[in-house]
Amino acid sequence: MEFAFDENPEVAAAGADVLMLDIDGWEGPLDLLLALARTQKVDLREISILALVEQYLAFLNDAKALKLEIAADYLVMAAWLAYLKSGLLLPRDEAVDPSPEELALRLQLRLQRLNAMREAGARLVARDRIGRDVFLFGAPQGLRTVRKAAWEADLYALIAAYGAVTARNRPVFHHVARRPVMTLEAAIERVAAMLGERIEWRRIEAFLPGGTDEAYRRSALASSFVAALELARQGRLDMKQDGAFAPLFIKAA
Amino acid sequence: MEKPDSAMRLVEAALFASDKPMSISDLRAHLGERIDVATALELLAGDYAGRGIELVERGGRWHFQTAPDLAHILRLEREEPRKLSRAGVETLAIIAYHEPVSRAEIEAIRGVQISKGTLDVLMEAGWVRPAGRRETPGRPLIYATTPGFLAHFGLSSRRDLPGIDDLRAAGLLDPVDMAFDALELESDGDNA
Amino acid sequence: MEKPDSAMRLVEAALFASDKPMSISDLRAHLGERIDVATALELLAGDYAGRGIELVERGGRWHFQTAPDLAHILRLEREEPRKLSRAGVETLAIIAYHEPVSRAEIEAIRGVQISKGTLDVLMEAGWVRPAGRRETPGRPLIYATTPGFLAHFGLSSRRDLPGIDDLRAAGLLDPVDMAFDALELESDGDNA
Repeated sequence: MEFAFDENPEVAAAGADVLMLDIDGWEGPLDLLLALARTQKVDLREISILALVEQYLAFLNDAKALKLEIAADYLVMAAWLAYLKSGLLLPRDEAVDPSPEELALRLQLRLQRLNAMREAGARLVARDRIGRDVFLFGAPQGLRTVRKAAWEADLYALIAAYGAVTARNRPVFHHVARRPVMTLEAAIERVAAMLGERIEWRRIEAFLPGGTDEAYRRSALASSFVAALELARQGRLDMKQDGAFAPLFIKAA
Repeated sequence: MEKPDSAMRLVEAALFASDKPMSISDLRAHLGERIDVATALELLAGDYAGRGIELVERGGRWHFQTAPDLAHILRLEREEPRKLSRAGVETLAIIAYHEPVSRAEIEAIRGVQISKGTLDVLMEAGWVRPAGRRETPGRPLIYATTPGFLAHFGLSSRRDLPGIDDLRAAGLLDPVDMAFDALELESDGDNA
Repeated sequence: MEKPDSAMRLVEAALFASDKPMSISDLRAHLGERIDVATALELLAGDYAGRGIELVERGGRWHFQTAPDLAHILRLEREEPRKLSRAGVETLAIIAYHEPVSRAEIEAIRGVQISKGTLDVLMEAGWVRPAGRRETPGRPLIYATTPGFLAHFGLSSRRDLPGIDDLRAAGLLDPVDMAFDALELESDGDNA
């Protein structure tokens, strides 16, 4: 494909052969080389690398004559190009790798690529651009999505929460239920009265009150036993038991 | 759509691009004196009648705007379900059981302070409303539930709320892990 | 103008009201899933063809804009909305035609280092964005263009980039090494 070469402003200003000597006008040696290549007015694939090298070196020479400060990378490029030129002119040395032809071709490829992008950029910025060629609606009201929280809670959560609050903060009362017991005093009185003047042995259970309340019976048994011990201490009754856990007998002393 | 003539196209584009309404003389100054702006405006207004956007005139100035019946699409409200925090649920429950109740009373019942956001959320949800002031020193604001509260929770009246005895029977007054709960409550009270 | 159906009116109004281009899914999210957005867009684009404003698609997003042929009348001053330096233009072109591309790759094509600020300007304009890292040694950041780039330069997609097919066919988007190897192969083939 052919690329139409834009008139490079720097080159155009200085005419076809004489380049304006302004290093700052070029962004580095490659940029300058591309400008020089374009003065050959041929497809970049057809450019003469030798002519390009001549032009570049002549350009730097002129710049030097005008005592311009020349940036180091321009001089590095000049040295490299001088080397390339000598390689292209001298008989081919097979030992040298890469070959001067390869280097020249690579330079040419680089210039083609830079040129392609330069032209693509120019075509890009020349398109119908928003705010310059085409315009958007001047007064958009804007679309807004207002996110509103839809709060969720269910009745169970509500009731359970109230229960939790109530349980947490309700004053706590400790009720101790009254349990049926026979006090020691009652037991002493009862055992003493029932014992009377009996002189035959009787099991202690015979002294307990009737009724079906097991808890009360156990309490009465415990109290009556202690009462019996107390009455025995006072010498008012005698106790006997044949062995551990055997029935306990009492009688009046 | 019919093909508009060039005056119409220019007026259409100029009004569209302008960030403020334009009068006939604005348009003429912009587009040139030879353009029949008035006729173009009239034709355009006819073209756009009934569309999603309309060309309207206000006080001698013309502009495009979205059709008034579509105004609702400009501001779309989207509901996002969000779970009420535990502090929120408790506060709501206390208000429901004790209404009308002041903030200080809620805190006394809860045993934990409530953050400002908690009541705001309940009001935003439409479940709680300020219900006047208590005629006590400081005249604190008191809160009550709304009909929306009853509707949301499927209650026909507040009397439908289970009483303390019902709660006890349901085991909801059992002081399970009370210390742990209290800790949790305080921390989520901050986020309510 | 024919009377548009309600889907068309909604899409038309939404695109007018929106302050940025909208994709089909943006429109659907805003207008509801039941609206046939794609058909409405197609019909609207047809309605507006040839008018002073037109409906265009840029990178999957739609917006209304003034017709390009009216540019000379609408623009009051010919100044570019964002005056790009030559380096900026070239860098933008390289990113657009080669994306995704690393800074080193841009520098290799341009033959100079990218000065600080060149990429910043392009990113600030909303035309270029970092697009991850290349999984090569050093994991360099790579850059790509944005939907905003397509919209600004009036491109429906990157395939619309001026001359991109020709450039690709000519191998001018391939790295120098690759192009060189291809040439070597070609000449080897000739000799064989």
